[in-house]
Amino acid sequence: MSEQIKNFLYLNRRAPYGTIYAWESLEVVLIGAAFDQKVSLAFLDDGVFQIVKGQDTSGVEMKNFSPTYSALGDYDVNQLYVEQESLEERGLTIDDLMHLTWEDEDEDWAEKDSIRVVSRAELASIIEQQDIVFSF
Amino acid sequence: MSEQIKNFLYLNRRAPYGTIYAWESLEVVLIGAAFDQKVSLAFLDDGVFQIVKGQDTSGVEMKNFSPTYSALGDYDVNQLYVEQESLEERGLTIDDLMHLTWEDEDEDWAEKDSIRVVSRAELASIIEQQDIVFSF
Amino acid sequence: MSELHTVNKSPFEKSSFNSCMEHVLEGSAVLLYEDGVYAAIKGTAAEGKVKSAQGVKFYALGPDLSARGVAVERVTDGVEIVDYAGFVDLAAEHDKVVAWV
Amino acid sequence: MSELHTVNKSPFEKSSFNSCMEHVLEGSAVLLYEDGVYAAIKGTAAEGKVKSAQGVKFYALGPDLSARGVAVERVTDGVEIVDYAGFVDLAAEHDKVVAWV
Amino acid sequence: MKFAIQVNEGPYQHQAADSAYLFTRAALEKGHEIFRVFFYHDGVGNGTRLTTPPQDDRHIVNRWADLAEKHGLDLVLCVAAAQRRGLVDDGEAERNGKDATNIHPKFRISGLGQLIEAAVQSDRLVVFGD
Amino acid sequence: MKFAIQVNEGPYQHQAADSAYLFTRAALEKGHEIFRVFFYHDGVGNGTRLTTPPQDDRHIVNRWADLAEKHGLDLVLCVAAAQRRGLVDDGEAERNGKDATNIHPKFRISGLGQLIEAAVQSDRLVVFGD
Repeated sequence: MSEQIKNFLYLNRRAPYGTIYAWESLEVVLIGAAFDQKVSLAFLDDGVFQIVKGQDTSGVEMKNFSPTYSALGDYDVNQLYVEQESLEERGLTIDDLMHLTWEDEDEDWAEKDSIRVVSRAELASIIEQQDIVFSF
Repeated sequence: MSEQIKNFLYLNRRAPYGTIYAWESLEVVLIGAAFDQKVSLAFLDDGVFQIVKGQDTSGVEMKNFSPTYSALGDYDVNQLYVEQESLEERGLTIDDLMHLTWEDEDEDWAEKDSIRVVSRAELASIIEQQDIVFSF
Repeated sequence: MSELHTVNKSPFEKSSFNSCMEHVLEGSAVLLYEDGVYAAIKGTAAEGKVKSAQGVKFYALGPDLSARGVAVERVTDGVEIVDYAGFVDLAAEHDKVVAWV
Repeated sequence: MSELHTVNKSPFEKSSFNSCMEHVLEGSAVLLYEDGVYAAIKGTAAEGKVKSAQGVKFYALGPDLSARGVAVERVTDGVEIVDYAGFVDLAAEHDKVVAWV
Repeated sequence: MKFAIQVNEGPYQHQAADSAYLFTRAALEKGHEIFRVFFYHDGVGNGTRLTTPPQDDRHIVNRWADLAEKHGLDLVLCVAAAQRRGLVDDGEAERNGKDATNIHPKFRISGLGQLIEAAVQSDRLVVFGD
Repeated sequence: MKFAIQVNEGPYQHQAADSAYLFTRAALEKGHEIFRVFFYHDGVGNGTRLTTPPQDDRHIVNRWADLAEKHGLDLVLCVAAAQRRGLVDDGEAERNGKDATNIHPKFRISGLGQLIEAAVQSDRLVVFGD
């Protein structure tokens, strides 16, 4: 089993800043990108708040780690699933999220969207297809 | 203000064992009993699970601290408010709770119930009457 | 006595906001901070609870709203935005603080 | 692939049980442990969700039920009680474990 | 006005430690008195001198210590919580046969009575937790 | 079967540390292999040798250490999490200029890659958290 490429899913269900989980999940994703596994990220429940644009942490004197999400494309992490129902319950739309992209080497470095909004039912299927699910 | 007797309320809203808060709240109550303040405890939300009878922690290898609630009466801690709605939502009645009592010195050590089941509205008023509310 | 209730958890993740709302009395105030500020967003189930609370003043901590990218125009009408100094003032002005941690 | 979902938080306190139930597929299993065992009590809102989940097997960790004074007869019908060895077996028998922490 | 502050969570994991600090600092800036900051449960982790956060992150322990230095704050770790989590001063090390200490010199370890006393002696108790 | 275990919370505050231990022990008793136990976030608190819990309570750190002694378990604390929370071994003490260490000798400090590797190399990852 150790030689095969596995499907890794990072299940992000928490808001940023209130707890450190969101940030540390991102740290694992970045480290994990070096391991040549097939990686995707799911944002559901309060996890959708992690990638809301316009975060400014100067007033709480914490580090704003949200710009790091923009770097994920450079690490070939470009499968970000965001749950539609979770957005709606929180009064959000995709326009409230950061515009995260990656450049497709196979198509002359065309810029493509990393985020795909999926339904709850689709996300359930995506979870099912994984080999490993990280929860924080 | 330092000389007056204050009304202390311990707001217990968490289940036991999953986290240490319930146990440590009890520790503060016991220590606080030496301070001659007017003390009461409120059990609401998952806090009502703290005083459910028949707790047996041998399988989880944790200390069963529930017998300590029975000692509260000896420390003159005998105002335990349990929220009716919280019990109902959890499928519980007062019969599922430990029978906690105290002996009234003024009435020839008559045994009296420490627990009083109150409505949510009553509990809101009880909270309002306090000087200090401890939350864990 | 007048009470300042504080809520620091997301209403979508934990029940503490709802529990607070069920115990808050007229004449009291509720301060939303940390992940609790998500209860101050328009267009959510929490908005309804905030709007229907009779005679209760609502505050949200500005630095926590900003950290989470919640713009002022998304904050439910009637919720006043304060900073930490304002949080201190609220704690001082009310007779006690009740934390719904 | 077959999944073992684990829930360790009270359904009354946190949204993780509900979120798990909204993502569990037929043929999967759900293990309730720690404060998650409160989702296995009869006569609660959680009971309805457990009973209406089609083709999903439910388990509850016995040592956690006992610690919390939840007698076997209060456990929702169809929920199987396991010990830690049973938890290990479930993790081994399913293709992966999804923790709704 | 006199405030007592209770901190239930450790540094970095939960924002509680940050909020407690920023509230305390703001109260001092407004001229209020902080009778005591009591660190309970995982909150005792705020008082170790062994932390090394990333350079671009805040140093939560030193921040408390600097505030204590400036305003003479009384920073108290609950002894029972400290014992369970391995926060040790000289006295604890000797009593429990430990070969090292890790408490920051601006903090002290004491009993739960210090929390009750703070609540009795202060005008307001403000609790920060998870 | 090969298991990787991830522990996100410290000892005593949350049951996660207990559940992870009891799961790990049960897996070993059933003849499974534990590839690694990775302590992340506050979970690093499981690895301090300075704890002194009450005599009638379980000793969570020693319990892990005894299991490691018996089964050769690999108990790893995440280095970044350890630095933020003041968990220090000899190397960290030297690198960061600390005058004491507090890690238990049955634990070691290493990077996040150890978690990824454990997930890749094991048949199952089981996460215990808050």
